[in-house]
Amino acid sequence: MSASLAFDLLLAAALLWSAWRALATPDIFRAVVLFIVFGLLLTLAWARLAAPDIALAEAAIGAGLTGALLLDAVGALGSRKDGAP
Amino acid sequence: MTLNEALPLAVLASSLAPGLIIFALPESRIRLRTALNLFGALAKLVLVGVLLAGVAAGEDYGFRHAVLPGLELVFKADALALLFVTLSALLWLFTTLYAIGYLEGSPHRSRFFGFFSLCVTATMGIAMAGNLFTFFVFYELLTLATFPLVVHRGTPQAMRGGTVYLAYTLGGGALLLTGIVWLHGLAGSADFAHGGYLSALGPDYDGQLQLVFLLLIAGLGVKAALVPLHGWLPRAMVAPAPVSALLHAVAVVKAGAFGVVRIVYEVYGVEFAQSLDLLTPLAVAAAVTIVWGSIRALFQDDLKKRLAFSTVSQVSYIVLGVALFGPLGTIGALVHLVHQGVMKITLFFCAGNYAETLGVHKVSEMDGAGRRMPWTSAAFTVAAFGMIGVPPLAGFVSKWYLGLGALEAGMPWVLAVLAASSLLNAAYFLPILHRLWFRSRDGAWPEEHIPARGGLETSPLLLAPPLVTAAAALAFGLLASSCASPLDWARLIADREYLSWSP
Amino acid sequence: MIPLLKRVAVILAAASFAGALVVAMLDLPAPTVHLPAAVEANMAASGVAHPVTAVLLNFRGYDTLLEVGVLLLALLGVLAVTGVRAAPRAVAPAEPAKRMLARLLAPLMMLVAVYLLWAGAIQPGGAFQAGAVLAAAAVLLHLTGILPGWGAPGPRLRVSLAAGFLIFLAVAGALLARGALLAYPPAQAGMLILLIEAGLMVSLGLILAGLFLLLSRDSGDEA
Amino acid sequence: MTDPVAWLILLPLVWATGAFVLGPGRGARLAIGALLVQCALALQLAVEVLAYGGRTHPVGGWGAPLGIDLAADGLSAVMLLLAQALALPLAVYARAYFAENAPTVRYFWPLAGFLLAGINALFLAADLFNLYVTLELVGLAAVGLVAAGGTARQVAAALRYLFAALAGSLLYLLGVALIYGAYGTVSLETLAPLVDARAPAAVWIAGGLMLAGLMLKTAIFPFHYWLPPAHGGAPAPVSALLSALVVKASFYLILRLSLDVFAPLAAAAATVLGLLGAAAIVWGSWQALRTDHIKMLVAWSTVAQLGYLFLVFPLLAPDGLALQAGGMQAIAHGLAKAAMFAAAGVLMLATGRDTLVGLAGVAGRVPLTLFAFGLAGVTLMGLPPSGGFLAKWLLIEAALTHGQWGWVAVVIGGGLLAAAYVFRVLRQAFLLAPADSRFHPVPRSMEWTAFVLAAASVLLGLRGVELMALLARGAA
Repeated sequence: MSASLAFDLLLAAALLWSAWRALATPDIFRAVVLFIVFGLLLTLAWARLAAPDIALAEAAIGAGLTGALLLDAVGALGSRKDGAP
Repeated sequence: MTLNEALPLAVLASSLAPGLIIFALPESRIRLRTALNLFGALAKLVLVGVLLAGVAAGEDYGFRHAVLPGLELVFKADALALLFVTLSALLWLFTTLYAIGYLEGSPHRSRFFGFFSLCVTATMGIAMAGNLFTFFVFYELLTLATFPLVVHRGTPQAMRGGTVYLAYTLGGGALLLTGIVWLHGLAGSADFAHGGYLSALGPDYDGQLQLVFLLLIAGLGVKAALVPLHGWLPRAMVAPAPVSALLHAVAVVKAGAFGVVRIVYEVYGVEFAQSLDLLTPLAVAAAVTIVWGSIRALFQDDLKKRLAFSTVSQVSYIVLGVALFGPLGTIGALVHLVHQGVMKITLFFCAGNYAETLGVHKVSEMDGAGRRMPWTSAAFTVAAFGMIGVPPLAGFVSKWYLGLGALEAGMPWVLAVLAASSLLNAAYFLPILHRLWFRSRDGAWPEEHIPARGGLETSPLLLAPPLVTAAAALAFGLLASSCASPLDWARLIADREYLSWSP
Repeated sequence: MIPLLKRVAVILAAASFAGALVVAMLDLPAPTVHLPAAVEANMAASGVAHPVTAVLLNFRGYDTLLEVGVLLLALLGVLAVTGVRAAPRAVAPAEPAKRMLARLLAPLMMLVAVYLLWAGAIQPGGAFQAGAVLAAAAVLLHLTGILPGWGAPGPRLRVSLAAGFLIFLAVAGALLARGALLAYPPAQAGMLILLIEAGLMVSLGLILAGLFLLLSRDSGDEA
Repeated sequence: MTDPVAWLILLPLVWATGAFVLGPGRGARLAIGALLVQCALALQLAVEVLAYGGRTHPVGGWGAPLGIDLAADGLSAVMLLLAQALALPLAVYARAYFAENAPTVRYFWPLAGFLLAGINALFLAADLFNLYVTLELVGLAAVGLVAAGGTARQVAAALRYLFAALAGSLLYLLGVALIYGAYGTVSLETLAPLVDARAPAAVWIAGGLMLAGLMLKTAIFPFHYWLPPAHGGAPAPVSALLSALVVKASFYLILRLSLDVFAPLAAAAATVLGLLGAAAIVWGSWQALRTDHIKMLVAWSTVAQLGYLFLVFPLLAPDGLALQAGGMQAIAHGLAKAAMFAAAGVLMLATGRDTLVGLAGVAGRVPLTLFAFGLAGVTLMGLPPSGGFLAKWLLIEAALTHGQWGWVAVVIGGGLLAAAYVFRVLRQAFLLAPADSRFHPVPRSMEWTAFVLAAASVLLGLRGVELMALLARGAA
């Protein structure tokens, strides 16, 4: 087994794991963090598939922008909960 | 488009166009609405007159228009169609006059007359349909256009009547549609033709054709009020009197009966239908309906309901005549189509007059009404005697030919049915006449709306139509043998129908 | 919490579906049609040197046109849902060091964006990526309190949001009027594509930034 | 302006963007003007296809499989005609509607423009991936329109709709990816000769995934769960557009794919699709009979009527009857449903209530609208002389020709069920109004557009010959 194949398999496993954890975890904040991790892993995967264009877009939009928005939403949810009597 | 193509369309348009305009009219334009109604009715009569003269001289009037590849709307004004067209056009005029008087001052008259005109258009379409597809189009249109009239009053009772009416007629329509599409698949898009067009299919299809016949008759039987499909008719009597008079006594039930005529004579062909053993069961169904309807009528105290059950019974005379294998039965059936219409509309007009003038709705409230309303009661009496079959009234002529037809067809049991029916007719009409003329009134009328004034027992618009139609019932009987009588016309049709196969 | 049984069932279903997919993929014969060869053969007429850009803006430029429409539509959806809002609240400014960093980084990111756009003609990059970097710069500025969130966009902002798409449409329409939709004449292809991409970069950057700036809670009316 | 095909896509994109630039609530006149042109273009295309057969437009001048082709044949010409013919009166209606209900939907015009562009592009696409893009365009615009009302209920319905639409798109996209993996192309024209019944397993899976995705978007039973809240809850012009057009788009795609490219695989699913259609008719009608809200009733009726479209699949045959039935049903239902939602909008505006009970007495107050509702009902019931009647006639004939009796019973029974729920409304309308009821005046243009649409759905039944001839036109 070559090193690159091992890396690919590891990457695939990590992708599946992060996706599953993001779905299954009950804590929203953790789920969002896992989602961002998933996005970054996906960026790596695109890069490994020799598609740098898509890797770039995934990093910027999939992980960055979406992640920031989700974090913001979690924050808003938290503040609303705190504000409630 | 030639003139001969345009005339049938003009007959349709003469009620459709006024109807559509009337829908758009505001409630307050009473004069214009009345003018449109009368103009339409008179124009239709003129057109029908032209058609009658032409058909008697052997002209062909027809119009075709393809709606889908292989599917055509066909209109054909042949002798049979004109029998029904003439009847409806004449009675439409009288009913319109009556309705104008009847609905004076009540709300939603634009809507009423709009749908009323649509109903007449649908009836004309049914009469002039040249193939089953066209027939079905107008048959369903008639259902839709009558519903708003049945529920016109907007009371919960009217709603219930309307729902029952719809359930029956739409169900019947579904059966009819199945049968028609089935035939379309077997025989293609064929026009109605003397002697039918199905006998060419060959013996392999006999079973299917019998089944289709059952579907078609069941579908038509709902409107023709064949027992046990008649349940809607008495309940639809919640409608205003002109609706009961023209539509439920004449147009709707006749549409069903007329469909049976077309199916037996011009789709299957009477000889082919006989060879498939279809006619005897039809005759039995009709006989059962005749007797059952009369029996039920005996026990109704509500005048309109009694008349409704009487309709159930009387319309089946037409079906019975069709099922009698031979030209005399055919004549009896066709002439009864006209005679029953004239007599029954008279009875309903009179019933409406009693209700509108005196508030009398029940037989038991009619004591002494003959003295208060002699003209109306005279018309009622003529029509009732006609229904019983007393010579020389119109009803006698129909029953005479039906009896002769039964003997010709070798079905003497039909004579017994006719006799029993006449007895029953007498049993439910004579008590009414007795109350009208020979009992005296003690106390006031239930609800006297229109007082007697200046020798007139009720408003002239309500009085004239029944008098005219009663006179017609008398004339059709007395002058039956003259030319241009309904009987003469029925003979002409029977000649043409049977010419195609009889030696 | 999902009951255990349901969870197992879902996992089993997903696993068997994935298994079926893998088996089916391994079973695949070589594709009948070989498009990369066709792309290679027509590169010269495409007006650009990078095959991905050639496919995105030329060979399948129509898909891209519609996709830009989808992005604008997404923004429209957000605008429609967020409804009428009062002027956005000012964001609490971040610490001076962070703001300093942001002020420094933002122009740099714009520069990177322009470079990505320019480079798209010959190597990976292009309007989408450039727009994404621009949007990231805007988000950064917003998070440090320099750029306020958006309320309802005014006329000038609406024009800028739509400009890229409108330029694309105008080019497509002009080309359609003289022949086929988006059929560039080879001589002007490079120039037209660059024009389209430049417009797209600005508008896509704004659209992506807008998705954040409209939805971010700082622009919200909750308080 | 030679080729109507590409202009039919560009034009709505232009006015949609233009309306966005103009700002919230504006762009109605722009849209109506452009829609007039679009109607003319669709008519021109229909006439040309009828005369010369189908045509393709190679976008970018490359031609498939390297580039993308737009293709117009009889089926797409008919659908394009329907889309423009629906959009124009609905635009007139919407203009009056939003003038009455001032700020409810702020970006209606740009969203509607994108929706129409997506629909036109979908009817013209001849490329599996391009179809995905058009599906996204249509789906997102539709979700946006549902959400744009802005109330919590509408946003919730939109979110549910969004998930269904996205899941459908993703399933479809996965299928497209598998097809590309198997054949190396996504052009329908190139694929058609390659796909046969001995296709590799991946192609069968792909077909199944795409079908499932499209069924989700069409909301055929049991995937209908998202439709009633979305269509029933949206503002009336939006409901009309969605029910009349949007669900037809994904149905069109299923039909198109199972007629051309996937014909060798489609037979396997035909009976199942037919059975789902039958279930949809029964279930949708039943729910329509139970609901107390006018617009929910109309929305459930859409669920039921979609069932008829799926009855087409088991009956597809070279005789073309079933295809004609499908085309006729799509058009007739489109017109009738648009009319019905438009009429429901007027009724709700006039009575100020959204329940059936609140309708008592409207027969005397807004008779034209009630008449429109009734006419549309005639089409849905399949009573003559409507287009719906011809569709049912053709369906029954096709079923009888193939000796498949069960479908006949479904069609007939479905018509009776439709009658039952339509007359629930009409009955209520004929009741006497309670003394305390108030009626608001309604703009005439709203009443008339509803009526025109309804009348068109009925009169269609008198003139189907040209449409059927157009439908029978294949690709050149």
